[in-house]
Amino acid sequence: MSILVNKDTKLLVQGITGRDGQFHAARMKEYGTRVVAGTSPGKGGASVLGIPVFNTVDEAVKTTGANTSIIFVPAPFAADAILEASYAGIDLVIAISEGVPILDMIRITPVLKQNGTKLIGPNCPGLITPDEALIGILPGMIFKKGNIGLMSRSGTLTYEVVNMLTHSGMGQSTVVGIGGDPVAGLYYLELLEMYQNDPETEAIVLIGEIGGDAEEQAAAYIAKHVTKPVVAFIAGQTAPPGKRMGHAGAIISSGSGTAEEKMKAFAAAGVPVAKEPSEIPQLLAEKLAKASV
Amino acid sequence: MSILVNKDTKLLVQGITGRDGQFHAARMKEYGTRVVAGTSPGKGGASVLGIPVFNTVDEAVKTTGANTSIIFVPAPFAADAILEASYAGIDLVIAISEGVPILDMIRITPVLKQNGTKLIGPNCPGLITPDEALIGILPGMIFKKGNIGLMSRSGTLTYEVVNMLTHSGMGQSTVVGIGGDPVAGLYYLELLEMYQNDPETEAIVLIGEIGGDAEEQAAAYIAKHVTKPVVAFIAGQTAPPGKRMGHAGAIISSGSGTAEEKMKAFAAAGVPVAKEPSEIPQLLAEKLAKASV
Amino acid sequence: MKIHEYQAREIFKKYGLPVPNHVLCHSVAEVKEAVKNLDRLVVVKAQVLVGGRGKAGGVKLAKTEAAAVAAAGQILGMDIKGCQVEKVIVADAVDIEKEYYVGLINDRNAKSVTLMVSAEGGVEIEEVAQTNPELIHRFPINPQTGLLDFQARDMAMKLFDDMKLVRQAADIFQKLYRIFIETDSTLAEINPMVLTPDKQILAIDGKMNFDDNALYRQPEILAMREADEDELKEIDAKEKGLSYIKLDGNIGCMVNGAGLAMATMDMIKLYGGNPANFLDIGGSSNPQKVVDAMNILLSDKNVQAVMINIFGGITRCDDVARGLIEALDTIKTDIPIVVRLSGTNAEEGLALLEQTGLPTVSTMSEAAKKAIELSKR
Amino acid sequence: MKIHEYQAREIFKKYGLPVPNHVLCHSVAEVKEAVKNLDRLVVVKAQVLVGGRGKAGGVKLAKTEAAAVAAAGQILGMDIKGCQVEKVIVADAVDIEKEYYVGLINDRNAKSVTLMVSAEGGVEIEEVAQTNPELIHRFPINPQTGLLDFQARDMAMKLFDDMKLVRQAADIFQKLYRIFIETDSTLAEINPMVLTPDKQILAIDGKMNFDDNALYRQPEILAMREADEDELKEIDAKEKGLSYIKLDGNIGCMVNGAGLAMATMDMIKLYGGNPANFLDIGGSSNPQKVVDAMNILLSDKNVQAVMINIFGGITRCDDVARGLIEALDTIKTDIPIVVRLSGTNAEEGLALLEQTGLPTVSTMSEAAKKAIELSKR
Repeated sequence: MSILVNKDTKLLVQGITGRDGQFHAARMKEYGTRVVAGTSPGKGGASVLGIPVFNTVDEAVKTTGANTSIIFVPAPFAADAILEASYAGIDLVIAISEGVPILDMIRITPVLKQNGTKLIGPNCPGLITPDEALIGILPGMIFKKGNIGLMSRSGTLTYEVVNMLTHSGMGQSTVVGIGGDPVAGLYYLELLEMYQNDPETEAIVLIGEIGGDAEEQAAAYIAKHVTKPVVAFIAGQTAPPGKRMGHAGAIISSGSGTAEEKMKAFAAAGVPVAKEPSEIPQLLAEKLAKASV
Repeated sequence: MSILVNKDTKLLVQGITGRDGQFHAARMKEYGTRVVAGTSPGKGGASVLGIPVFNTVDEAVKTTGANTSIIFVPAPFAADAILEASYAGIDLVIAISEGVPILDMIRITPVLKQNGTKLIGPNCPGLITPDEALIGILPGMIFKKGNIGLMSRSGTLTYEVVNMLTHSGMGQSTVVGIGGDPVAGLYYLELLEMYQNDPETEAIVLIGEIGGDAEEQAAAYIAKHVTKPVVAFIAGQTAPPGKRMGHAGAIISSGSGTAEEKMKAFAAAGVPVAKEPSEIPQLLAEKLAKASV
Repeated sequence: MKIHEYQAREIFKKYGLPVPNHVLCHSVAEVKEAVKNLDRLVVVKAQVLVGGRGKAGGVKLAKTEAAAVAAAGQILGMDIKGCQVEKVIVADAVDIEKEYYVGLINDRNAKSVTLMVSAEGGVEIEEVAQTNPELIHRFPINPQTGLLDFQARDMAMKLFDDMKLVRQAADIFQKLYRIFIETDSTLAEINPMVLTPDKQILAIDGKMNFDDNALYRQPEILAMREADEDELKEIDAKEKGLSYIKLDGNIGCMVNGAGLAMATMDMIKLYGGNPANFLDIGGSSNPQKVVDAMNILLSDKNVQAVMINIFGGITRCDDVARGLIEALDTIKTDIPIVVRLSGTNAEEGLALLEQTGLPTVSTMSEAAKKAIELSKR
Repeated sequence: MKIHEYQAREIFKKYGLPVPNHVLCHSVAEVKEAVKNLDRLVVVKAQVLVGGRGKAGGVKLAKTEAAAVAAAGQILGMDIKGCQVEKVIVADAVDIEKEYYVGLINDRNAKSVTLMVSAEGGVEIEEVAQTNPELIHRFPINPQTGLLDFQARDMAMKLFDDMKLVRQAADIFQKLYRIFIETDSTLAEINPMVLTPDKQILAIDGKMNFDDNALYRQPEILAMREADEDELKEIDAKEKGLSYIKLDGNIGCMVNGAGLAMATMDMIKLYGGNPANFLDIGGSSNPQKVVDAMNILLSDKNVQAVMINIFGGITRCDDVARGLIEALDTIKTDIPIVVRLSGTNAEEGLALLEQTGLPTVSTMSEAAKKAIELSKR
């Protein structure tokens, strides 16, 4: 099982002839991901690392049956690339591109919904189901197959935590980097539901950050719907409060998005919050032990 | 039965305090239509002809349970009024307003589809299920309850034909004026399907006009899906060919939209076309006689 | 509403479409000034609102000052399908490697704006549509997203292989779509769009029509209106609440409702007559409207009989009859008139009309036959 | 990116929002010129990019030339939350019957632009949000339709009963939405929007922030940027591929990744230290980046120790170590530095670093403790 991606995932790389696209296509292929196609308008018919390149996503999907796409195109063109994938019938799009304008994301959101396309990112490191499919820029070697589901708004902080889990012998079912942008695709709630329903996931790690109220919402959702053990960590407890968007920023989140509030919300939902990343394996072990009683 | 409207239809009149709105609200009420509410921003709380007036469609729907709306607001505001009805959960909107910009209609079309709202018009005379509900500006006295379904792009030409039917003893199930605008709501295909499925409708009259290829499409649909007798009439056989929209106008309709082509299409579908409106009752009688053999 | 090519070019330029330079001239003298020291090939083009000017000799190439002036002399004042040429443009001519067609139009079936492109550009695009419809590529644009980059690129790839040209063309499609939306167009065509030997894509000729119903919010477009005589009549009629189109026959018609008006014309033809016009007076018994309509109708010198065809609906026939009587009082004419009233209170109306001495009937067929008969006296 | 109130006022005016007139002044002399023969009430307002200027005395009413000049003299040069006031506007003061709040913002939850309005306008809107959230009305705008007329009217009806005012306010909401979309705003506020005794609605103060990621397509907005010293440092860092925010502590941090950088700061705090900054060097082992980062970091005179925290992922730790060694060669400093390397090839990296003599550790906790210890020497 696992969630979202597995050994049957057929991946398309949009922007495969670019520097990052080519580099990470090679990494993903090495890891064992089934990279079936790439796109690069004007380079259709070529081949990169033995992967056929198409002019359009539509052609790529029709020819190779790709069902998942990863996007490496520069930020100004990322929203259009996501829509191209969506209209071509791709089920899951992972947008790595960093610096996508917020209004671009707002504009494409209802289209993705209408087309039934799932999105992860933008500005995210991607996701991995260890030993099956690595889709993103995550360092494959630190992951280990197992039963912990992990989702995070951060990149290297995720690797830090995963590294600790792996060293503690706790493998992962699927690890998802949801990205740090204000308006993004799949978020905690959708992923919590997937992990809850995934028989291979036994416990869940949620890595949050200050800003917004996604963690508060996740806490409320967990209290209501998640029976599996969850452990959380919040980065940014000491971040300066001045860095937010005027009055309305505070108003909209109906809370000020501080780490303190988020930690309080998790506490209220019975989710232990690690004081530092190195505590996470221990907290998980305790939770799992209790759950198996 | 009948289609679209009947004695249970609860009608809202948008623009009820305007000259036309008030006049026709009175007519419709006189005819027996259940006119349950009107809207006119700023006049909420008032009452016109005993009909309560609301500021917004949303309030009107929540208070009175209106499920159908007729729009008398001036053309520049018509598209917004249709959307207001749609977002408030109205099932069927009839837009009488004449002169609505085409791009306004194009913009609202996908929204109506998403919201599941049916539209008739704009620039249409409305529809009637005789003795049950008159929704529009049609002259109620010329209609008679019966089993002929009639749909038309014209106004007075429709009355002309209905008058002949009524005088020939042929009553009507539901008569729909779909309006003459290039981009409009329900059209022949949708209505043909409804008439075909309506047990009360025994035969169908289709009144077409030159321009576009809706009649050709209707003919093809009839040949394939309609088992009930259909008789057609096409206005504009002598209309000047110069009045069309450049190259693209001809190209897009994949045919030039002439009366001749439309009549040929109906002939091919086995639908008799009346040479003049007065022939219609006779053609219907013949078709019905054949069908009952 | 239609505009001239030079006006379409100006709109195109404003939105950044690649259009060769041109100068608008109203006289041979202005052309002479424009082509002083001519050192390049130019094309002199008649500016008229009808098609087919190329075949009519309204477009001429010139390489010298003298040739350009001579061409302008031939074209200015020329009659093209009934339109007198009052303006020409002198435009830079370009070398053409290949011609393409690009058009945007309101699509009744798709209920959207549809982009059409073809590698078979030039004036014969209508013929292509008839004989090889598969050579015209269509894409209905979702109004909620507009023409997305990848969609514009997909359409451009149907015309070009070279990615540089694909991007140029895609950019043109998107700009043309923006023009279409922002000006409430009903048609925006580039025909031909050309590829030059040095791999530039240019818009060589443009055609734009606009939605009359949206002119209230398009003051800049409205300011471009230059109607000919027939159109002025139609516009004048529209301002009076009437819809009028002149035809070639001799039987004038005055009808309430567009569909009924067309059916009336058809009926006249069916019984061997020839309608002189389409005239819809809409739904009102206002005598002034009848007077206006009658004046417009009779200003056509071909009219030999008039058929008034009214179906009373909400408006009752007796009210209409009173309006007619009042109106006919002020109109003095020898042209015979037949009146048909039907529908609500038709009998009362016909009774009222007896005092006028006009022949009255109660069906369309009778009215048509009577009008034809009267026109032959 | 933030802009000053006077800049927001200029944008508002361009889009037709009702804004009282103002004059921008950089000196008392300019104010004197602006208020010559003053015959009306004006308000002199400090132009700074931080909030709370009213409470700080940066906003003063004046009825005479002398009073206005005196007010400007007090305000210009004033320090408001660390910002020195270099500009004021002299704006026409208006009689206020009631104050309202109007704001548009990118809404993370609704994934849309959300319109917020409240009859409780003025500076205390944040307090209202905390204590009486029901007094703030929110409407998430569907990006596919924009703010429809009836929706704008519905929201305006929450503030006004009089339909004339409803229409004025609805028009303001729609124009503000257009501004928001066309300028890639992240925040567009009118606070307060006021009703005058003669029933006019005016935008008295405006605040706008913009999406840094969209500045590439907003040249007019970018041209408005006036950053203060701290922001210039942040912008400079951004251009070097770094993300830097200055804080008040004494332990400088250099980390790869934003989340890890925040967690690093938290860790320092957890063990009793105080971070001097947030600094994310992103995912590269480029020595130049390390040099740039170190220079920015050390330009803060408060820094007494530096913690470098790198988790090697795709970028291998041995490569990062080589970059560090090269970088530290060019940087001469007495400030103690502790390096933590973990992840891919961490051991190789740590071995390479031995030659530098820098203390190295392999966990974040150790690094934090060591940095704190070093800072106290």
